[in-house]
Parts: sequence; structure tokens; C-alpha cells
Amino acid sequence: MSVHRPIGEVILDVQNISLRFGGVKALTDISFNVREHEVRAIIGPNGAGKSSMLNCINGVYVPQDGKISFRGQTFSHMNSRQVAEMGVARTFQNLALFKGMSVVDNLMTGRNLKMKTNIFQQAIRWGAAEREETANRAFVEHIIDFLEIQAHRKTPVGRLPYGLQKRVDLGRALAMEPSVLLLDEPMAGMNVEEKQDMCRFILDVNDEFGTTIVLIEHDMGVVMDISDRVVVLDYGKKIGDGTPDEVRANPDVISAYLGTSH
Amino acid sequence: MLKFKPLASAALLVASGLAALATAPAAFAQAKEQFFPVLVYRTGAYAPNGVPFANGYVDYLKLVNAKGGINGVKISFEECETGYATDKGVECYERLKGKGATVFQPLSTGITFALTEKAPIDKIPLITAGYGRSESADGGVFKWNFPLAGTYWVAADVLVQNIGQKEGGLDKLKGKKIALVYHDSPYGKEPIPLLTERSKQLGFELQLLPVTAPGVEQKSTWLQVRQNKPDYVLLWGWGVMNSTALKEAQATGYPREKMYGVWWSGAEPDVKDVGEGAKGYNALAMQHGAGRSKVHTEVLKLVHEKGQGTGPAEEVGTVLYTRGLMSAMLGVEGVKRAQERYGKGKVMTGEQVRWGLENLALDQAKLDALGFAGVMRPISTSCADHMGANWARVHTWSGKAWQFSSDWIEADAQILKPMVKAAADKYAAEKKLTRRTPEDCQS
Amino acid sequence: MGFFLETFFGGLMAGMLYSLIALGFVLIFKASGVFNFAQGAMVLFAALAMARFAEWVPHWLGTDSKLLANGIAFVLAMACMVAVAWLIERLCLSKLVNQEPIALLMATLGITYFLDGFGQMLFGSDIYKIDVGLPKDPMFLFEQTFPGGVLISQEDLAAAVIAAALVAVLALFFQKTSTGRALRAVADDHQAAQSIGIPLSRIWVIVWSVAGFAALVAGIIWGSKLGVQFSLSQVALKALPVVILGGLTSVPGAIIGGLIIGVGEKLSEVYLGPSLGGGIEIWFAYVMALLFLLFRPQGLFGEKIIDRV
Amino acid sequence: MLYRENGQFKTSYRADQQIFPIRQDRVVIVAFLALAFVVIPGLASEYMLRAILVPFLILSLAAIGLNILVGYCGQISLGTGAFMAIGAYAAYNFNVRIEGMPLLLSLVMGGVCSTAVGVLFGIPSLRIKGLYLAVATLAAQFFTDWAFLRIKWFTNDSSSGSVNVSGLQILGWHIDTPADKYLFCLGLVCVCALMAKNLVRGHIGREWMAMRDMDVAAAVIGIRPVYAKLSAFAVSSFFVGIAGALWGFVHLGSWEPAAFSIDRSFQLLFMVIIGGLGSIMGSFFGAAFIIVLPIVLDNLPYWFGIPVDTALASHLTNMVFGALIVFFLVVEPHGLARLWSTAKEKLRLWPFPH
Repeated sequence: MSVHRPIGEVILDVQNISLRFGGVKALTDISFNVREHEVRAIIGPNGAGKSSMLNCINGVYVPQDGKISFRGQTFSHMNSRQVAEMGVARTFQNLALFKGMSVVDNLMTGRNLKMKTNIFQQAIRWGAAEREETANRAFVEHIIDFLEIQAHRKTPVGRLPYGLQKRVDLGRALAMEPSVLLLDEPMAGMNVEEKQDMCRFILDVNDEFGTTIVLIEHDMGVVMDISDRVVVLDYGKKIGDGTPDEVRANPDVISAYLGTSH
Repeated sequence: MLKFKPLASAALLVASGLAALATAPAAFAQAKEQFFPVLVYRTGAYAPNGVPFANGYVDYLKLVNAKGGINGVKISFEECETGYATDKGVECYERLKGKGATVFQPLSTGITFALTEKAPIDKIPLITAGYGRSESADGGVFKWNFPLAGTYWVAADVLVQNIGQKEGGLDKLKGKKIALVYHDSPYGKEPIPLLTERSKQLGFELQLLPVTAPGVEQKSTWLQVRQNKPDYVLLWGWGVMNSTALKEAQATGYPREKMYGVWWSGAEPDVKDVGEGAKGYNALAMQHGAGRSKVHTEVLKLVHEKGQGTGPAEEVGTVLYTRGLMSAMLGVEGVKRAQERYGKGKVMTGEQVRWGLENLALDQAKLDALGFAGVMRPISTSCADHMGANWARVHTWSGKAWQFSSDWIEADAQILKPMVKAAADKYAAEKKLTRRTPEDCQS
Repeated sequence: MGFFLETFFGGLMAGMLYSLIALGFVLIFKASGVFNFAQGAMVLFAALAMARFAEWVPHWLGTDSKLLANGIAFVLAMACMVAVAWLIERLCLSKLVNQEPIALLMATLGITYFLDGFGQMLFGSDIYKIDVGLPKDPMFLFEQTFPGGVLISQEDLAAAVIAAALVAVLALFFQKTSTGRALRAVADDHQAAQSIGIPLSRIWVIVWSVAGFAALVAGIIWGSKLGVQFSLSQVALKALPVVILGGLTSVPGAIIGGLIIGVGEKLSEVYLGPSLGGGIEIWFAYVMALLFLLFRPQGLFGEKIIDRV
Repeated sequence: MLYRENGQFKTSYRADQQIFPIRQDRVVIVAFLALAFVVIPGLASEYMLRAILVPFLILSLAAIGLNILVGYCGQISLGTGAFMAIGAYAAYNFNVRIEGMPLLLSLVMGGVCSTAVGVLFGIPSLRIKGLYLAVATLAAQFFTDWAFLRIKWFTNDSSSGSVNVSGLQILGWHIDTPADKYLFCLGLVCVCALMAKNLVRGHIGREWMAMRDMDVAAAVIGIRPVYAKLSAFAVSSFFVGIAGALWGFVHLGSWEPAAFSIDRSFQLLFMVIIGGLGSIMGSFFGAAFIIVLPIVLDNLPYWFGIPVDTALASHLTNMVFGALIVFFLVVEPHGLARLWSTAKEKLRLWPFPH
């Protein structure tokens, strides 16, 4: 597949990030960048620090050294709220959905940055709050249609099958109308059909909304198919970066995956 | 309504409960007997003190019935457990009121405060013998409250006087240190205004040492006592706080002879398990002390020997038991007095009982007849004075028993009267009430 | 200075007693993840049993040897506590596995009501006496160094020593015995423990019995200090700040926490109290715990949690 | 059969977002309100009104407040009694110190003050979690208990530290008969309940629930934990404060700090748990259960005319109450509200389940 939209400028640039938990080194001196509209994959064996990388970008973890710059602004560490406001959305490896809430409510929660009415207006609800609610509900319904989960609107997400929960997770991210979408293993534990559906969704998002996508994935096939450029991490270090073909040819990567001792 | 059907058992229980409650009180309104509500606490933190009082109270009512009732009117009564909790007390009040109650004895300062607001509306008098709000002695404002036989201000004043006697004259108190170790609640704080007044007048230094209820942990309090070495300690506790205080006093070596308790801190449960450790500790005997007199023998003969005794027979004659007897007697006498005006052998209403209590005239002869000779002094109330008597005695724990250690002492009216009036007026102002007119007093 | 020491020692000894009760909380939380509000009720129940049996045994056996009476009473009371533990496990815990903590907490409050009622119904609600011969009168140290010397309440001292001994015993029990190891295993991971064949239900009965034992000892000490009656269950409230300050899962935490709270509240009441009007120690203890938590949200010795996504 | 929603189509999101989307529910609720406002004041006995319904209403309101905090935002609090106390005493001070202060206004101001303090004591929740927070909230409980006993200003220098109010009236409507009190509470509670419902189904409510279910994810999608948690504390203590003011003004009339002791906090927590976490309706169920059950148990002997010793009776009451609590947590940990909804699920098919 190819991307219709032209790859643009660098919008997210990660410079020399290092992260430690006590003695454990999760990330060491990682640098890479993401261009507008591209699909960027981060791969690597388990425990390579992929998720930690995203957590740094989201401001969930605070790296000890390094910088992250986004659309020219540079931060030594990110603040989750700020990141969200700048239009970065995120899905999670081990489903971080709001289990107690229905599908609609989960997606509506994704709209929270768009909801401006204050607490008093909401207490009265009649008027502004209700209008806002309805408007955003309409938007969320589009996403529900797009992800083909109409049937499950009112179901508490806890009761949905895994594959659908993954979709809701993606839906919640899309509800934020992101310009950058961080996907943490969106296809983990899915069967072939589900994976194909998910790939379709991702590419559609990328096509239709021109959303930049940063993707963590284990399934090499998928990665090589849909991504424009790939970063390879191993033991918290970057061992490869480039187009799928370049990465495929990179000896370090091969050894990391085929487990040759270094 | 179908929707309610599948709701589980408990919800149904609640629903049926509500239904039943709606009808319950009505079913109990019977008119041929004089109904006495009995608010008690036989459980919880204050049970050790609550139980003997309740037994005495009930035993007296049984005694009256055994002797043929009030001029032939039998007494019916029902207990309600308050656990010394205000909201539970209010619930009891509402419940028993619905069953024709004509006089309440709340038996808790907190409940008294709450009921003081409700009683005038429901036209039911409150007897708070030896507790409640001190300013309610002023019948001009508190038409429905009867703190018969003494308030906390009386108690505090008598204690100060007794200490004065020990020192050889009130003037000797100048420069002395007196600490008040009190239950941190409205009950414990009642005496403070009077003591402050007295300390100004007599020039002794007053120290306030609150103890958080229920008072199981008093180490720091008594460390402070040890630190500033007061000449006397007044103990204003209730329940476990009293015995704990005595034990801490022993543990910190404070002389028990220098400790003076209020009449709620001077009963057997307070010293029983301290035993020798409390030897020499003094406390007010409200009017009565421990020990048996004619009324007790009557109770034993006519109630206990008939197998009707509420508690164990050996309890008869203990301090709180006797206070129970006395409180019940005051209520009954109120009804009796009312009958003298509104018709002997009739069942009195709340308003009639109120009149009876306001015109109580228990002279020595009457007391002797009732078997209360030596237990208490005469009491006579009036529109202005709802207290009726402001005398008390002090008794001392010998290690085995309570023995009187002072003669009758009368609280100083010069001090009390103005304070009561001032406080009552403040209350009236807050509530936008006007004092009762003389005509109203006649009614 | 002398007085400061007095207060300080007083605090230490009071603190030791708090830790004794806190210990009950910690044991149960470690092994079954239940925050056991019923600990106070258990103390009361145990104390009531002890006091009443000590009263009744002489009548039953016709002996008047205090030692024998107390001995037998202790055994009987302990038996009661084991029975209680067993019932709680059977009727309550086993049915509530994997509920969220708050439901369990509420369940223990339910147990509290039940025990309060049951205990008073069986043993009466009067004030009773436990006499295990703890010395009542004070003693004075350093009388030459400070005027008036430093007063130490012998009763508290004895109590503190007993408490310390008990703590040591429990520590040994946890470290050395196989049951102790099993307990720690369960504490670390229920499933894993079960999978290597540790019977959860038995472990829980044991833990609750041990907690019952701690409650009994606490009950005896407090009982002989205060006399046995309902308010005894209130001492649990004094132990709560200790538990969170020390960390819900840490035995040493309970000890250190107890001492800190004990000393802290006594000093505060004596030196800060007068200027604030007194009666501050109970909330001061909680505020103190709160301040500690602001720096270590999982208590002094609790495990740290890193949330992963 | 009767309870079928099929054939009811929502043609707008607005229609789909109302509180009771199903027609039968609306019918029942309207009927129920009519009963509460019109029938009950006429029929119920004075005891019923004063000793059961009024406390029930007031504590339901408090339970709603607590439920917002515990049920919706997942922050356990054992200090609810404290916030009731603050509401009550603050309202009292506005009432006595400002001449001609309207009753409603002083009640609301009571709520506002308790809100302020609530936010203050909510700050630790940003750092302390779960049971640690629960116990920490007891600091609020004991501190207020102390403050209202010790600081004379709060009690208008009353010698005993106990305060009282009377002559309640709104725009000439004197609230003194039990029926008046009942109606006043009922009205106020209905309004507050509606507001609470609107909040929890609005986006602030979703932010609270998000914090409860998965705080990290919530932060990542742009919810500020500080705002979400503190607003929950604020709203919660506002309702609780108003409830406290009502408890003092309408139910007790005269009160001391002991009326808002730690037992009150536990009682409210019971209501929330038994009623159902995260359910406004559940708060009412819980309150009804916890208030009425002990009274029913107390009264049982008298109804059946069995003379039971008072002490024994109340011991039994305690035991049964405790046992029932446990029983409930065992059979339905999600509370009466859940029972309610499962009942409704069943009713959809009833009487033809297949």
C-alpha cells in the first residue's frame, strides 16, 4: 500500500532520551523523528523499551535526560495534558479502557478537551451543556460508524470481546481528533481477520484524516506492509532506523531477532 | 408497580417495615393508664452507669403500681434504648410520644438539648434531674424544662464551697490552682461558666483540661496535672472516663483526696474496679448518696421479692440506682400534684403534668411518707424556679463504700441567680421568645 | 527536662500499646488484603471473654488461685478467638475473595457490629475487671539528676515490655516457622501460593487467630489499665494512624509507627495543647500520619507501586 | 410484558440522553413523585414523618454526596461526618450572625463552606491512594469534632458548645409541622438529586469515572487529575454540607458535634456501599435500608408483643444488622442498585423468558 498524502516536515523529534527505574535502564540515549502524515513503526523484542518510549512522549514517565520537540517546541519532559492538547492521542498495549463505562461514554471521554461548559452549566444541563453534549455525541457517533461498533453503543466495555475493546481503545483516541496517533501494539492477540480490519482502520485514518501514526507492533508482516519508516529498539538501545527494506537488511536487527549473541 | 416485585428480600423488608411503622404508634395509644416513657442506655460505652439508673427508674414505677398506682391510675411504661446517642434519642422520643407519653426524662445532655426544642411544640414537660442545661432552671423562659434538684452550676458551686471549707474559708482559695478535667462535650462544659465566675470572685486559678470522649486515653491529661500541680482537681466525667481518670491519677501519683467529682462521677461503677486505688476520692452526692432507706426496703419487699425486680437485688441502694428511683419519683409526684388540681384518679395530659411539676411541693412529711426520708431534702418549684432545691452533699470512697464526708451545702444564690437569668435571656433572645407573664404563670 | 523525659517515656509506652493493636491490622492485611476494622471489636470481645472467664472459673472449679483462674481464662478466651477467626473465614472471607478492598472493609465493619452485640450479650455490658497483677503505683528514676525525678508508670512499663515480647515472638513466628513462611507466601501472591499447594482458607484462619491472639493480649493489657467495657473497642481508632504511618504491610512499620505516634501525640498534647485549648492529641495523631504520607504515600515501610501501561 | 422498550425509537441524541430513556420508567417515577409529594404528607403518621422520612431524605442527600466521591471518583472517604458538621455549623453562623438571612441561602452557604474545606482535605488525594487516603480522611473527622467543641466563635459563644435554631421559614412559609419539614426536605433533596444526576452524566461525571477506572489513561487523554479529583471532593462536600445543615436545622433543631461523629461517617459509607457505588438511585435505596432496618428490628418485639429485655433487644439488633451487612456484601457486592437493574433486565422478558 502507499500513502496518498505527501510525507511532510518532521513534527515529533526525540533527542537522546534516557530513562531509568532505580538501577534498571529502560532507555539509553534514544533519538528518532516522525514526519507529518507518515506511518512510523517502533519494533523490537519484548522488554526492548518500546512502551516506555511512548510513555515518555505522553509524559507518563519522566526521562532522566534528553529532549522531545514537537512542532518546533522543545520539552525536557512532557506534561500529559499539554501533549493531549497538542493533538497527540494514544492507545494502550494492555487495554486501559474505562471498564465501568459504556462504549459511548468511553468515546465521549475522549472528547473531554472539546467540552467547555463549566460545572454549573452542567449541573443545570438545560441549555449550553445539553447542546454541547448532543453536538459531541454526534461526532462520537461518526467514529462508532467508522469502527463499525454501532451494535455495542450502550454495552459496558468490560463485557466486550478483546478485539472490540481494542477498537474502542482506538475509537477513544480518534475522538480526540489527533494529529499524531501513538498505537501500542494495536493488533496484539488478534486473529487474522481482526488484524486485517485493524490495519484497514489505521490506514484509513492515515488517509482520510492525514493523521500521523506512530506504531508499536510485533507482527513483522504488518509492520513491513504498512509503515513508511521503522525504528528498532533492543535492550533500550536503538539498533536500527530506516525504511522497511533497510531495516530488513540491518545485521544488528537480524541478530537481535534471530537471537545471535552480541 | 410490577417492577418492585423481584426486588430482593431486604428491600421488601424495608418496605414492609415502613408500612408497619406507619401504623405502629397508633396501635399503642391507650388512655386508661398513665404512660411513662423510659429512655435508657443499657448498651454501649455508658451502659455500666446507664443500667443501674434504668433499673431504679423502672423499679419505682413498678413499686407505684404495686401500691395501687397514682390515686388508682396504673402506670404503664416502655423502655427505649438511646445508647446515649442524640439522633437515637430523638427517634425514641417520637416513638414513645406517639404512645401517649406525658413526661420525658432524656437522661443525656445531648438529647436534652435536642428535646428542649421539640417539647414546647408537643406540650410535653422534660425532667432533667441533675443534668441538662443549667439556665433551664429559669421557668420564665424554659416553660417545659425541669432540672429538678440541681443543675451543673449548683454542683460546681457546692464543690467550690466544700473545697473552701477544707481550706478553712472561701477566702483561703485565693491563689490556689484548681484544674477541671472534663468530658469534652456540652455535658462537660456546662460548669465552666460558673467556675470562671467563681475564680474571678475568689481569685483562684482555673485550669481546663478537656478529655476527648469516651476518655480511654488520658495519659497526657494527667501528665499536665503532674506538671502544673493543681491544688485540687475537679472531675467532670461520665462512664469509663471516671475510672480511667482515677487510675491515671494513681499511676501519676496525684493524691485522690484532692480530687472532687460531680455527681455523675461519684457512683460505684466509677470506683469499683479501681478499689483501694480510689480511696479518699470525693464526689458529689446529688442529694442522695449510697445506702438503703425505707423506699429501698419497700422496693425489695413489693417488687424484688415478688420476682418483679428489674435488676439484681444487691444493686438496690447503689448511687445510680437510687438516682433512678428518685427521678421516677419526681415524675410520679408531678402527676400526683397535677391530679390534685385536675381531678384525682384521672389520666393527666402533658400540660397538666407540666403544671404539677411547676407547683411541686415535696415537704419533709411527704418525703417521709414516700420513704425518701434521709435520701433527699424537700423540693418546691415555682414558675420562676424550676429547680426546686439547690442543695448537695459530698461523699468519699473508703475503698469499699461511699460515705458522706460533708453536711448539706447550699449553692450560693447570689452567684447563680444572675447567671441563670442572663443565660436564659440570651437563649430567649436567640429564639426570639418573650418571658412568661404572671398570668401565664397562674395558668 | 525531667518532665520532657517523663512525657517522652509515657509516649513511648503508650505507643508500644498502639503498635500491639496496629499489629493485628497489619497481620490480617498482609495475609488476606483485608483492612480489618473489626480489630477493635476483637480486642473488646477478647477482653470481655478473659475478664468473665477469670470471674467464672473459680466458681466452676472451686479454686481461688488467681494464677490458675487467669491461666484457664486465657486459654478459654484464646479458644473463643480461634472460633471467631474460623467463623469469620467460613462465613465471610471465603465468600468475599477478590472483592474490591472497600467491600471487604465494609464487611469488617459489619463484623464489628456483630461482635459488639454478641460479646455484650454473652458477657454482659457492665464494667469488668482483669487483674493479672500489673503494678499500679508509679516509680521514680534519676531523682538525683532532676528535681522530683522522672515518673514512670510501672503498669505501662510492664505493658510495654509484654507488648515488645509479643512482637518479638510474632516476628520469629513469621521468619522461622513453616506456617510463617506460608503466610508470607500468601501475602506476596494468593494465586501463586495456592498453586504450590498452600491451603488459603487454613492460612486465613491461622492469621485471624494470630490477630485474635494479638487482640487478646492487647485486651488484657488495656483491660487491666481501663477496666473492661465497651469503650475498649475505641482504642482501635488510636491504632489507625499508626497503621498507615507504618505502612499497611509492614510489621516493623507497626512498631516504629506506634512509637512515633505515641510520642508525637503526648508531646503535642502537653506542649501544644494548652495554647490550643487542649484535647488535640487524637486529631494530631492523624494529621501527623497524613504529613508522613505526603512524603511517602505508601507509609514508612510499605512497598512502592509503579503503575505500568 | 409491561416493561418492554421495543417500539420506542429515539429519533434524536437528545432523546437518547435523557435520565429515563424508557417510557415505563418515566411513568413510574412520575407516579412515585406524586405519591411522595401529595399522598404521603396526608397519610403518614407524625412518627413516620419526623423519625423516619425526614432523616431518610436528609441522609439520602448526604449519601448522594458521598457516592459522587466514592462511587464515581473512586476516592474512599471516612470523613463525611466532618463535612456534614461544617455544613451545619457554617449555616448556623450565617443564620444567627446575619440579620434576616434567608433560610435557603444560609443552607447553601453551609454547603459552600463545606465545599471549601472539602477541597482542602481533598488535596492529599492527589498523592495518597486507596485505604491510606481513607484513613487519612479521618484527620478531617477528628479535627472538626475538636474544632467545633473548642473554638467558641463557631458556636456563637454558647456556654455548652451546643447550638440551636428555630422559626424556620421561607418567604412566609413557616416550616414547623412535620409535614412541612418533610416537604421542605423532599423538595430540596429532589433538586439536589437532579443536579447530581446531571453532573454524573455530564462530561465532568465522565472525567470522575475515568479517574476511578484508569487514572493513567485518563491523564493521557487530557484529563487533569487535580481538577477531576478536587472537583469531585468539592461537589461531594457541597451536597454533604447541605445535608448536614438540614440535619441540624430541620431534624435535630439543636445539636452538638457528637451528632456528626465518626459513626455517622461509617453509617453513610454503609448506605453508599449497600445502595450501590456509582448510582444516584442506589443512594436512596441504601439510605432507606440503613435507616429503617435498625428501627424495624427494634420494633419487631413490640409488634409481636414479645416482652424482650431492652439490652438484649439492642444487642440482637446490632448482631442482625452486622450479619445482614455481611450477607449483602456476599450476595450482591454491587448493591441494591444492581439488584434493581437486574430485576429490570428480567422484567423485559417477563412473563415469557423464552
